Amino acid sequence: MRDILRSPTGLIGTILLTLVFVASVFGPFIAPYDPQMFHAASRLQGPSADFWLGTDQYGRDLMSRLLHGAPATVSFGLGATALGVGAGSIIGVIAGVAGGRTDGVIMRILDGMLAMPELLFTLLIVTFLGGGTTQAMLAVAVTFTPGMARIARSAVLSVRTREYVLAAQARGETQSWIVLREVLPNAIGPIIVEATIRVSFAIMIGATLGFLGLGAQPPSTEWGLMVAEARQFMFRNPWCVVVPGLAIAITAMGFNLFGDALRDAFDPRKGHG
Amino acid sequence: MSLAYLLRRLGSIVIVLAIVTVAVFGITMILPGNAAIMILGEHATPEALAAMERQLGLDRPLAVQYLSWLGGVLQGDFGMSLRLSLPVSQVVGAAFWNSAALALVALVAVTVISIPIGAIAAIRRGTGWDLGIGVLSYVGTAMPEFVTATILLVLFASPDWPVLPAGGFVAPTEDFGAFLTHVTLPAATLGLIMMAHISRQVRSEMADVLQSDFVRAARLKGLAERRVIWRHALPNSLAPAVAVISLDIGYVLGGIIVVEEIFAWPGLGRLLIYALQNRDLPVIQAVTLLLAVVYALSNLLADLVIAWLDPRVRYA
Amino acid sequence: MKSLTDRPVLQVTNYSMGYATDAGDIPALRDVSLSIRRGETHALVGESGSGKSTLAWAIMRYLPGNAREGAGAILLSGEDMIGMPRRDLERLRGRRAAMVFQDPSAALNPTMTLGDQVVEVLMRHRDMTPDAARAEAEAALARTGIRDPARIMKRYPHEASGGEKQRVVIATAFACNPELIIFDEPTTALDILTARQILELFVRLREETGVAALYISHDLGLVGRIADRVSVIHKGEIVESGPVAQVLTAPAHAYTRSLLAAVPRPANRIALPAPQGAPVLMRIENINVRYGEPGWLTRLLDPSASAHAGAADVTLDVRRGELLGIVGESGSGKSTIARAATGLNVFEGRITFDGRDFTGRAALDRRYRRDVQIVFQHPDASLNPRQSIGGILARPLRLYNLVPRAQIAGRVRELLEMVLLPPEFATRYPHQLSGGQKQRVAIARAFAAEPKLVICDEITAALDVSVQAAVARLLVGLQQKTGAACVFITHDLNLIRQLAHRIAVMQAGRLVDLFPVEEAESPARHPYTRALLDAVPLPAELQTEPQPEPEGAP
Amino acid sequence: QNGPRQGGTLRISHSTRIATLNVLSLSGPAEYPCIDMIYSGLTRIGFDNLPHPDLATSWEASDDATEFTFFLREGVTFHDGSPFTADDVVATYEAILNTDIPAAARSSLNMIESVEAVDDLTVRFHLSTPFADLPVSTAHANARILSRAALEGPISNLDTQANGTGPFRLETYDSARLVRLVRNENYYIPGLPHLDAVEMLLYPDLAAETANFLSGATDVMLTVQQADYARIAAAAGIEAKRVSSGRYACVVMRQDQEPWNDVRVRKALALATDRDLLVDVILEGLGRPAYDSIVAPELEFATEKPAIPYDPAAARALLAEAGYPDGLKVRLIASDRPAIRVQTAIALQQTAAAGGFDIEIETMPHDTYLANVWMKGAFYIGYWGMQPTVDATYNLLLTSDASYEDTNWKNAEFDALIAEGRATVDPAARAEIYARAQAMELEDTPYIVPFFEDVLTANRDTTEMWEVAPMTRWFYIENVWLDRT
Ligand SMILES: Nc1ncnc2c1ncn2[C@@H]1O[C@H](COP(=O)(O)OP(=O)(O)OP(=O)(O)O)[C@@H](O)[C@H]1O
Ligand SMILES: Nc1ncnc2c1ncn2[C@@H]1O[C@H](COP(=O)(O)OP(=O)(O)OP(=O)(O)O)[C@@H](O)[C@H]1O
Ligand SMILES: [Mg+2]
Ligand SMILES: [Mg+2]
Repeated sequence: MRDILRSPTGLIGTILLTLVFVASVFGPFIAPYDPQMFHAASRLQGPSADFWLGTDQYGRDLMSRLLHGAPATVSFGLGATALGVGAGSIIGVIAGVAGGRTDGVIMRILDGMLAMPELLFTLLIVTFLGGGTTQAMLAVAVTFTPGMARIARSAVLSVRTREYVLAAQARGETQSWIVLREVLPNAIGPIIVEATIRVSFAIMIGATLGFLGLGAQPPSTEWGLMVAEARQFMFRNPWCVVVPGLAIAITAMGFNLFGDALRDAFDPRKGHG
Repeated sequence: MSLAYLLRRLGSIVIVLAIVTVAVFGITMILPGNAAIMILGEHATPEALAAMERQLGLDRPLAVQYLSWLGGVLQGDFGMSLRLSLPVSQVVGAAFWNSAALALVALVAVTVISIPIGAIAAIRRGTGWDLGIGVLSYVGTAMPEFVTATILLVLFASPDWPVLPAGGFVAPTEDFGAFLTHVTLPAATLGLIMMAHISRQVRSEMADVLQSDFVRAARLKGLAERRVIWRHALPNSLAPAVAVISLDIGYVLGGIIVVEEIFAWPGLGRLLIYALQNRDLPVIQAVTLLLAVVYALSNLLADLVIAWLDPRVRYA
Repeated sequence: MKSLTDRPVLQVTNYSMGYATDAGDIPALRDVSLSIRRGETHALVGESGSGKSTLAWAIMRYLPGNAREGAGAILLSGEDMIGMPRRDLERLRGRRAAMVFQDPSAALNPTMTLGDQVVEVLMRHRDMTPDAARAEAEAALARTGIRDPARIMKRYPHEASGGEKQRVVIATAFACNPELIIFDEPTTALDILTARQILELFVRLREETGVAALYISHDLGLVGRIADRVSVIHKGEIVESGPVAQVLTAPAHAYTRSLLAAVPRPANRIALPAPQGAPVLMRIENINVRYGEPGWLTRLLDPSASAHAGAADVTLDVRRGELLGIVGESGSGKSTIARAATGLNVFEGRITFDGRDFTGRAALDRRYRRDVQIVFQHPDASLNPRQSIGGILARPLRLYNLVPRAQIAGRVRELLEMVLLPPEFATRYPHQLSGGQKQRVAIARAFAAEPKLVICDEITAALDVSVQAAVARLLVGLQQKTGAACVFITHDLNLIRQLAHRIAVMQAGRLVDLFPVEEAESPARHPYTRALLDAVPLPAELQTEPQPEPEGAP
Repeated sequence: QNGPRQGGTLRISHSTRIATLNVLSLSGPAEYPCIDMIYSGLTRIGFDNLPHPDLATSWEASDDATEFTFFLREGVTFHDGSPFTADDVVATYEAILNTDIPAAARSSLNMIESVEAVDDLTVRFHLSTPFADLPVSTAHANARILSRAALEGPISNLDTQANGTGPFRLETYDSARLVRLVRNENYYIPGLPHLDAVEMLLYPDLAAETANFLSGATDVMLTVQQADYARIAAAAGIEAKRVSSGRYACVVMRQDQEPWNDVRVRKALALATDRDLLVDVILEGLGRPAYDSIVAPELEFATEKPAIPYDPAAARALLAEAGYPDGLKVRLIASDRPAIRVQTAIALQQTAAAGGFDIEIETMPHDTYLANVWMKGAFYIGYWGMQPTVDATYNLLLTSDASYEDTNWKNAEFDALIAEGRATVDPAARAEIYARAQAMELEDTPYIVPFFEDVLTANRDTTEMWEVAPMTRWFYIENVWLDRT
């Protein structure tokens, strides 16, 4: 962790993430207004003393909506990633450890899934599941699975040929010891790094789905949806699209920077400069 | 690159696409709601619905629908659009070229800009240049297309001082100047993200390569710095960068869906969204298949480019 | 005043420098002085990390960003190099001073043909037209003894052998008739036979051109045969410098002496007396290992595709208490045999161990695995970085139920002591240990199982010469204590002749020779064995018998 | 002064696709102007919402309104030159009534039992029930006359080919971009149309459409969004038009399900709906508050509806009376298309909260909605276009055998009134009957209808005579001319 804080990317990433997590834990409590409340007299306003970040087309306070949307947005990213990474890692580890025919079959299927561009695949699944936050989350998780499985598999494969694993095999250790104690602890690093960076993708895809009307549904305060709803009014009050848009960007950037710093901290080459 | 390798790659593409057809057909067929409902909307009465389903061939067993569809596809016939009263191949074909025009402009612009940018960042590592480019690439990767697009629209296409059109499409064959003004914002949106990815990739590869022994050796041979960079370092950083870019192509193809929707670009992405909303199954199937083919082929192409750049993989 | 021709080509005087790191500045070179004349070869010898390469970089004026130079001067034919502007340096490098690296595969640009990499230097420094440069490059390559230089020029680095690549690098270095050439361990990455040829090439070219050469090496034995003068560097300081014969025969400094002691010499046996009439412990019979069995599609497209034989029909036995050496050039199948015998590779054939028969990998049971232990080459990779040393050593104890639970900690301590490591190391993690220490832990882990046979696959290859000797001695000591037999795989013929009772020679997956160590010089040896032995001549110049090294110094 | 000028190409922009030109089944907003230009019906609704002659020059009804005779215009030809005869009318109506063919007009014309060509220029309709409004129904946008030849060919040809008798004929059909129509030289009204051609240009993005319109790249914006209206209206050289219409979003409350089976709950929600706020926020003021009747105020026989005040206190009291003293928690479903449904739900959620309704909104894709919620759900948002008559309005939704009978509001007395209205030819008597029907509707409040939305369109001021009828089905583009110098 100290390594991470020492690099500028890590530091900025950590600061941004702290901000985002504070917003998603305390946001709903510190929001000045009910996020759904209309202030019919002050529609589409820029920032003012009453409304720090301005209001949207119904005169709802953008800051309150932003703060209320934070938990949904962040937990979407985390949830989708956790599901996708979890499933992917399990599949990848199984493929990597089993090898041979099992590996071949699993990889073929994954190739099939990877043959579709990510967003396209997500779109198909989410349309199939029928829109909505949970569905979108599942869709993103399913989309992440094959890629994660590949990464987990290659992490396992690269560890599997290390000499300490060979030594364990030569010793006659059981398969489960080898997987759980020798391979996994050393393969988990790349998986965690990848997962962190994927959170930012998940958040962006989630927001994009919200934007396309396939994710969160009104009157949700999910940020992508906020942009979509306000787009019609973007020339009358740019704040109402820029504010949630930047919030998404900042969150994604936080996870990105943090993930990169994490990767550097894990990078074995670092020590040799 | 041996013929066997190429054949094997093409073979596996075919297998993968076969999986894709089944998956796509399966998914689209179990989508809730059907095209007949979407066409008739609230004017649907049960008889009208049944009649429409019959007319559209939706009342046949799934397997029959799949096989007849697949048979058609193999002969290049994707059937009729359920919604657009046109053969799917015609609808999708037109959209494909429009998308290709957009993607091509974006790709060319991005490649021309981002490779030198990444290289400069690596060469001037740790300077303001590097920092600036780094920040740009982080911001670029963290902004979903729809946010970038919206911000660009607010900045450049506000009706009060429209610098560029807010969207729409003019065919390059019709009026090339107008095509360029129309393509600028969507291409910039797509490009910003690609640029962030590519320049970052080039930067990190280049930074590694600059540390490598053969670059040292080149310098110690007394070669001019220009030659060291362009002849020794860059070609070696491009191949791994292209490998990563080829993975990004999927991301870009996804980005096209959003960008086209926002900028009203009549390409595959827009068509897909329209088809999804209207349950126009033949169009969904064709677009998905086409995108998968494009994706697979561009990956193959990327591999060929890598082989061209890196003799080590050429004969693998 | 000396005449102009007498002026040293390279003169380094009182040069110091260091590296800035997170932990503060660390000195890398201290007050180094050195001078080389035309036609002279000056060797620089020292252990890993002593600053040899740093000095080379400093001379070439190619230092990393964190280098901090102190006082001192570096003169090339009297010209000050330190103050030289960048443009001049660029023109000087490659023309007046050139360098040859350790690893030719890394020093060549993988995306350019070998020819282009020679040609570009000629065009740059000798203002040749492409065609002239091409012709000249071909001639330069021909001078290095490459057969068919025209064809080699069209190849890419990965299409050439290590020897060919190093020849190209050397040809490039000599292409502009430089005044000075620095060789930074040019043969360490090559296998024995090729290394030998490269060394001969070096000697020939130096004589032909009369270039001044700085030859960096960690191998005193080798240096004795090629250098005129030698400087011994230790922790950035030149501790001793002088004519080679003088330094080698009458070393003045203790560090030089310890370096000399570590040079393996067959005559200086450190093995136990050969076990007389000991019974056979393990017999491997007609072992075959195949790699890369081609798939049906490949076979269809390319009927000639076939599996690669890693080991072919190898038959071999190991006696109780014996140390059997296996030698052979890289890729000859040494590791393959080790991996088959420890159940890491699928194999065909039969292994008889301690009276029991095994006919395939699946048959190897836990008892067998306990009795046969293996130690690997890379100290960094052979310990799980996430487990403590104590945990690593305790594992075999637990796995084979060797000692009651309560005594495990005590036994771990004993094991550490056995390999001459302090017991506190039990709580450390692998990255906190040096390479030699890690290798000791790996050996301790193997002996923890109380095996009957330990297979050591190049366990000293990644270590410094001095550490290498200590590890070898430790192994023999342990063998003596436990009575275990040992299979010792290595490249280093001199080392194995110090250690082994019998030597097996492998070539291209086959066992070509097997003989008791005393018969190494016998004319009955296989020609391949002969070639290997010739490639590593005895360090004959070392006439004095060095003092024996106290056990486990570094 | 200068009268209509001849010539020029009118460029109309629209933002929804012209996915088909099949008159029988199309329903897209931009498809209607196309068929209005290409085809003619027997009758056509004017800007006064009354039926006018089109291919039929006149008609007469039997006294019991079960038999109608239409006299057709002479000398009319289809665009391909073939003559128009009574036989084409028969073929068209038979197709509309054929349940094997999807036809949107069937539900408005299903009282027709048979059609008969009396001679080449006379057709007679025999009805199964009396129906005084038949000339209105024959004006149905999807009941335009096709040639028998076209109907006997493959039905799918109708999607992309068009052979009508209207003022323009189809030249180019590209569903992704452009539909181009050119002047029919043989239009039955000599001298019309004024225009040489009309281009329907698809701008799938509103911003793009607006920008192009403002810059003069198009002449007419078929539909203007409420959010853009003020800005467009203020632009120089632009005439923005606002046409009061009977289009509305409504809250559907299923009468056979708790708690909506209790009229007090429905009335409470009516009182808890701030109609003025909704008109303001959702329609940007471009509409009128409505007071829970689905009958458009423009229609003949429509009555004036009493205003319902926003009175949350009264709503609470009424809820308490109905047995919900602590308020009521309900789930309101809104399809995602068009956006106005969700907007209505969100605004309703806000205003009804004060009246004791705790509304949770569920938004869903349109097809899921159509398949699972529409006509089944207990509480959801509907959205309907204006119908041509009171009879059509009620028969679409409220009578017991209505086509889309979504509230399950059954009232035999009401049904009888509507039936009686159909059979009554005398206007005064009909007015009386329909007034009673509307009163009954208001009394029971089967729907909350918070507002009527205006139809918004705009043209450059060089475009003369561009008008949109409230129902947005009839456009009379043959009268439009361009004043470009
Ligand atoms: N860029 C650097 N930054 C910090 N320390 C460095 C750097 N380069 C080398 N060092 C340190 O300087 C010392 C001398 O390194 P150098 O590479 O010269 O050793 P060497 O004698 O060539 O060793 P070897 O035989 O392993 O090649 C070592 O301790 C090394 O860790
Ligand atoms: N996993 C593998 N797959 C395919 N070929 C292999 C594999 N491992 C080894 N080989 C090949 O088998 C041959 C014998 O390899 P092996 O590792 O036994 O050689 P070695 O004598 O130990 O060499 P070194 O001295 O370099 O360690 C080599 O040609 C090698 O390339
Ligand atoms: Mg070195
Ligand atoms: Mg080996």
